[in-house]
Amino acid sequence: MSKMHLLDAGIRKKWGSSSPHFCWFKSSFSEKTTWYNYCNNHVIKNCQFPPVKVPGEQKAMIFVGGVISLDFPREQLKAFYRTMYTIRSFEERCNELFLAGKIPGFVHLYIGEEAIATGVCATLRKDDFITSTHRGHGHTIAKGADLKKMAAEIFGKSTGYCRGKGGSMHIADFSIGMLGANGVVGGGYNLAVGAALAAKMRKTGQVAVCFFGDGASNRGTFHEAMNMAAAFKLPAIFVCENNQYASTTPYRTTTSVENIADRAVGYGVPGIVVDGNDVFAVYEAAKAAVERARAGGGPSLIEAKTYRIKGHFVGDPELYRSREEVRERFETDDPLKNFRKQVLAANQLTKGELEEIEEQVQEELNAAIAFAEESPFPEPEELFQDLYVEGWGEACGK
Amino acid sequence: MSKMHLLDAGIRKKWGSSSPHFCWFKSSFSEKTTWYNYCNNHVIKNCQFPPVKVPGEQKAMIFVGGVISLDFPREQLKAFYRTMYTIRSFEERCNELFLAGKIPGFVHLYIGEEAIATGVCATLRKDDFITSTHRGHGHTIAKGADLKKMAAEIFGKSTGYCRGKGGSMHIADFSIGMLGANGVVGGGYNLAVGAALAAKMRKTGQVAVCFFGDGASNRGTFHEAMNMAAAFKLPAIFVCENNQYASTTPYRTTTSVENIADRAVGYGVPGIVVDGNDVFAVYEAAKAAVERARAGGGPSLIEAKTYRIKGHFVGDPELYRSREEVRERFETDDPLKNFRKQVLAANQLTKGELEEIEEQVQEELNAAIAFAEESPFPEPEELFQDLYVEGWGEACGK
Amino acid sequence: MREITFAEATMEAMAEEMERDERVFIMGEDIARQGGIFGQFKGLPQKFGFERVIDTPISETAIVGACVGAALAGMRPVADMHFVDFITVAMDEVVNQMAKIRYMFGGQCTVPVVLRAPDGAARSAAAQHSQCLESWFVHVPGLKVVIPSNPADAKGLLKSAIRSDDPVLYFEHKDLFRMKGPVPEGEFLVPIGKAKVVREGTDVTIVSYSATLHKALKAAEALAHEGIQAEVIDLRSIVPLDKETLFASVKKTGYLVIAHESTKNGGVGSEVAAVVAEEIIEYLDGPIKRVGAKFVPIPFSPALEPLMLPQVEDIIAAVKESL
Amino acid sequence: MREITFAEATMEAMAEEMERDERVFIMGEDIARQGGIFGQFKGLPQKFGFERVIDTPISETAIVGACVGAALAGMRPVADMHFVDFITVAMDEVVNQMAKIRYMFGGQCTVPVVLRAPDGAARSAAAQHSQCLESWFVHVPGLKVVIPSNPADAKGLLKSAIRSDDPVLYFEHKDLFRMKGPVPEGEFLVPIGKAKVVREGTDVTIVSYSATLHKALKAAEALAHEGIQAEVIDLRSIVPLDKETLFASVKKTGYLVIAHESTKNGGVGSEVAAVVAEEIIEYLDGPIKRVGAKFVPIPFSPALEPLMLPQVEDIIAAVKESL
Ligand SMILES: Cc1ncc(C[n+]2csc(CCOP(=O)(O)OP(=O)(O)O)c2C)c(N)n1
Ligand SMILES: Cc1ncc(C[n+]2csc(CCOP(=O)(O)OP(=O)(O)O)c2C)c(N)n1
Ligand SMILES: [Mg+2]
Ligand SMILES: [Mg+2]
Repeated sequence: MSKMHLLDAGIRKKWGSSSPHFCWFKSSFSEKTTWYNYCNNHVIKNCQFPPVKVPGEQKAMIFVGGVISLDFPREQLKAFYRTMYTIRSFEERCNELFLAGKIPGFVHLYIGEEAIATGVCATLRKDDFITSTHRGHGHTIAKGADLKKMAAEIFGKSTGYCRGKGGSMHIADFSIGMLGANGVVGGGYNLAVGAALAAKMRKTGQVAVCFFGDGASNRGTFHEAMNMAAAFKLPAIFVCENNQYASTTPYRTTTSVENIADRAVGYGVPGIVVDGNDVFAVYEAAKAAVERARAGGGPSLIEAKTYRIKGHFVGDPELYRSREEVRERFETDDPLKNFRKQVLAANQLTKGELEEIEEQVQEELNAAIAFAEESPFPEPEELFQDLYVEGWGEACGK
Repeated sequence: MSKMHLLDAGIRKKWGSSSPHFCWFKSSFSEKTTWYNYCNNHVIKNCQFPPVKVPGEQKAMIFVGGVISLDFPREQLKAFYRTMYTIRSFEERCNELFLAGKIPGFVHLYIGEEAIATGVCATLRKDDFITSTHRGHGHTIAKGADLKKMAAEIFGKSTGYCRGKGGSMHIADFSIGMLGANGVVGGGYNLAVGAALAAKMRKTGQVAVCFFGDGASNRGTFHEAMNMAAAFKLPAIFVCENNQYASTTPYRTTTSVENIADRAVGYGVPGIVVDGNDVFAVYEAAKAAVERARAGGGPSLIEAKTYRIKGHFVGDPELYRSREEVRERFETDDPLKNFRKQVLAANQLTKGELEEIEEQVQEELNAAIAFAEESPFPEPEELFQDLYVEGWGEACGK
Repeated sequence: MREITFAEATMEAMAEEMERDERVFIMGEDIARQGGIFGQFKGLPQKFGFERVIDTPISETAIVGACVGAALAGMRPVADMHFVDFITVAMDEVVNQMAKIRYMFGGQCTVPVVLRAPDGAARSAAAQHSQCLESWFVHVPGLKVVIPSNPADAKGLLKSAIRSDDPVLYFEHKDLFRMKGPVPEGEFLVPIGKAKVVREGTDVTIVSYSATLHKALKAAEALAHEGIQAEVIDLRSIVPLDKETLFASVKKTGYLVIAHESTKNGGVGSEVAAVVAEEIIEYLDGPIKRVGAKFVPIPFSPALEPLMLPQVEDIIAAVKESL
Repeated sequence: MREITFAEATMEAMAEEMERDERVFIMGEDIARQGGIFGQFKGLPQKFGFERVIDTPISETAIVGACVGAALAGMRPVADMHFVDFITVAMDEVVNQMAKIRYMFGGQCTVPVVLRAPDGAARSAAAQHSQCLESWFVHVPGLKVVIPSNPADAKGLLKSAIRSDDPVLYFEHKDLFRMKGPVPEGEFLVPIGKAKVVREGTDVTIVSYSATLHKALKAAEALAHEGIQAEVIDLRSIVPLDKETLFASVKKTGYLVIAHESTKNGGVGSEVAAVVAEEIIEYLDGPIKRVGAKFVPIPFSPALEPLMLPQVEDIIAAVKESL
């Protein structure tokens, strides 16, 4: 119980949350998963997902990081780190390359949010679907994309995923169910609903995950998608990356609710708040929601609390927040550091193992960027390709 | 307490609601208003609006009809009846006239839902705003519109509110803050938000009420409007008329949540379920929300449970429900009958007084319809009027 | 040939394609329990179940967006827009998603979605339930746009639309649903992008489509009594435009009138006029006249509505002005 | 005259009108704390407070809808659309509410809303952040549509728009925000509906607007070297169209080319061409040529984007084809 109190205090401090919360956790270091349900100092053991209802203000639940067990196979732990580290490094390279004038367009970096895409996508099958956002590199990497094609696309080269037509904001890889980044904030919700509908109709057991931001949660499409998915019991999982800012506006200045996950109440589906900087916590939350969806239980709404470390886009003057705020967040709550600390403390992985992964990733990245730089730009005739399947640019008067 | 249990059972029977509810009520026949807050068999006296939070599943609150006191001035009681009876009779006439081929276009009748517009608008000032729906006659009458101009508009005559350009679906009266019926389901939310924003900016103390249907609650505009109103603490009141159908689809087939009012949780505002066939209950709910809004407390969401007695529009074959369902509902829960029973039982008004009102209303209606029938149609040149203030039909190539 | 209504013809097309390909389904408001507000889906759920004929929430962005998503996941969805007036609600899904996805993602996917949208003025439905909005989509690369004027084309174009791997907007005029006409049974496809000369003539070309085509034909008949032989072309597809048929006729007649129900300003008529003035102006012997709705929202009053809409007499007058 | 940027000119217009009339306010995404993504609102909240310069949620329907509602309740709101691409999200509010309310309600009210929408391609922003969509609104009775090409017009048109009792769409090209030019201080209004002859010529009329106008001027200069004197017209307003200025020029030159950045098919050029072919075709001595974006979504790659957009050479080529 004292541990619970500590956790509760921790959450309050970290997320400035003032109301009592549910929290869930797994007993540490045990073989079997034991779920506890914690609310207002009551602990209920062995509860189900979604949790049984107990007295208390049940708005949303919290999966607390830190008490989630590390009883993952070592390969899984390595995979977590590899993915998170790949995202971090890919983004750092993008940052440099953009500032060096090598990348056209806008680039929105995922630095600081790596645990979310990583934890969520680790629960997915290759043929499960995801829809992404303008800040989509992390999702794409976590779903298993080819770094070469990603880098080439971001450079606008013809060897890229979209043959250079999409760029950073429109990467997609249909072969791994990645249905596309989206330049329209909130444009992905309904695409995910449709993919989930298709999965349900075809009884494939696939699920569709929709990533979106705190700002996006105020788009009307959020509501229409949540309601339709819930009314039709579709295998969809809505994952909000609450990074505290929508471009330049701090979360609560434009968003009416303390936790985005509380909005789940309006659709009769589970709403889960999770520490988005703890890959284990994210994984467990996602796993429960994915299992529920696959079993025909319908959609869930997961809110992963995190923080956007970089500007909204590369080049953002960031007039709306202080350097200190950012520095403090990054120093005290970096998802990669969190992971390293945990696995090292628990002796699950060694420093050497982590470093080996880092080296491999760096090499892979070097190769990807070299590939992108060396690739040719699209030829002029490619302009009219890929519009219609029949390809009648002519008829429409180029 | 036993009364409470009865009420609770009554609610369950009437609205098929299966979960425990909050309910609020006023002590009967007392001078002073005493609010009770009822939840899971606990009663808390003298609570505030919105109610203090107590343990229990707090999704939404119920204002229960029947225990609301009748301690209204007699003039107010008469006004309630006059308004409800006017709406009922106006709609019956529209029904006949439409079937007789005298009214063009579509007509959506408000029969069975009269207590809602009546109870809500009775709490409003003349300069408060309302936005309405395709089913807007009741709102317009309750806000105090001129029956002659209404009837003429519905006939498409040049003496109508909109000079015949709007018809039944587009009646408006800006002189009484009635910002228009709307043919777009869910088109009114944001207009109400804007009117509320204007009121707040100008510090006029006005409020804006948005009427909408259960079907409309699934439009994305609901979400954007609720969030903006809540984030900016605007004096807006969202009144859902849950008449159990969206055209041909029964409520729960397309709507994911048991009570629309539960969606209030997603915006951090009070959500209130009220018996929409009880004008007293509606009045009290609206009054609390309006007072809150005027005092700067921000928006509320009221769900008035009711039932659509007539087809979706006049002429609807109603293939989607049984005659029996409709008959039973109308026989057991007609808001006008409910009112008559209550005031007569409590000796607040006499039968004679009610009949006098009825006669007056019928006369007024006769005059209104005669006026409409005798009025001229618009002249051809009116086609190009009212487009731009400057009126340049010419420049734009009639 | 047996005669059936336009609504039945679309039903037949739906049923045949749903039979043929189990990936085809349809969703929209009030289509299953009610059979569609114009009866155009009656009996369909009984044949294919409520899982393939889906009554949706009033959520146009979800209807269109989910159809696009389902298409990306391997289905061939048909969406019903209830009234075209509400395509405005889903405009982002149509323009920024449905139309662009294939190109933006470099041809990785196809987007076989059909969006059906009843349009047009019919008996005082007023400003928000009477519009024709097809011309906006001429301006949106990535979409195909069809708009039948009779039961046979209704069937043949709908079947082609459902089989198209590209997204198709299918506009159907409310006033046509009850029109009867001969419709081939079984397999019958009308190609997308092919106009049809529905009346041959030598003196003037009248281009039209959808319900207004019938007004054009009436005008042509009246003109014939005065010795003017009008050639009448039913565009059937707006994107792509069948310039071949159009140009052949204009080259023959030397005069061009375009008539449609949507607002004249910025209408399809503007595009047709511009294409002709750009590519074969030398064949013209007179001004290109456009007939469309007047530049106001559609008024409710039965005294005003007909004045706002283009009528047979307007087409006749336009032809005479052009000659 | 002092020179300021286009962005500063719009700022000045906003500030002057907000000063003059306390009913004027502006709302949109990232305008207050950030000062607008193109810096076009910098300093405004410091002058007028966060209550009149409002950072909104990402809720385009609420932004536009609330502005309409506020206008009905007596305010004079200005909405910022962030990027015109997202006007699709609020299309219902623009088309079915803002544009129709006054007419539909028989003139009972006015709807003094200005909707500002940055548009145009600028440095590989790709398909969903680069569009020009003004031509749709030619087809929507009830709106006025303006689209300045320089700082002075930016100020004068914005002031006129804010003072208009009718709803005005105000399109501003992203690439123009940093353009410098002379702008009169204080009271300076450019009337809505008046085009401007920005270069006189005798041989061909080039009609353009917004950023493309500058390409048209460059083309005109290049043509002058070859002895072709082009008259260049800046439309400035698209609705209403200034036919008087347009016709006067075409009557003089006998040749017409229209150039804009938006998709050629269904663009404003189609309307201009149609109007000319309808009303004064007899003055034309050659085909009407339109120059616009190619019929594809805007591609990301810097190798493709410029090919998709109309360039100076395209305008020159079109003029030569027309002559
Ligand atoms: C419909 C729409 N409105 C506005 C924008 C402009 N825009 C791009 S990103 C962004 C902020 C998004 O915030 P959030 O959803 O929290 O995602 P984050 O950037 O924080 O990951 C905005 C306003 C857009 N792309 N689409
Ligand atoms: C955006 C939009 N979609 C669809 C329609 C067609 N439509 C008109 S009324 C209606 C049902 C409305 O149901 P509800 O909101 O419950 O109101 P009620 O008719 O029950 O009063 C529908 C689907 C519309 N008018 N607008
Ligand atoms: Mg964010
Ligand atoms: Mg209803």
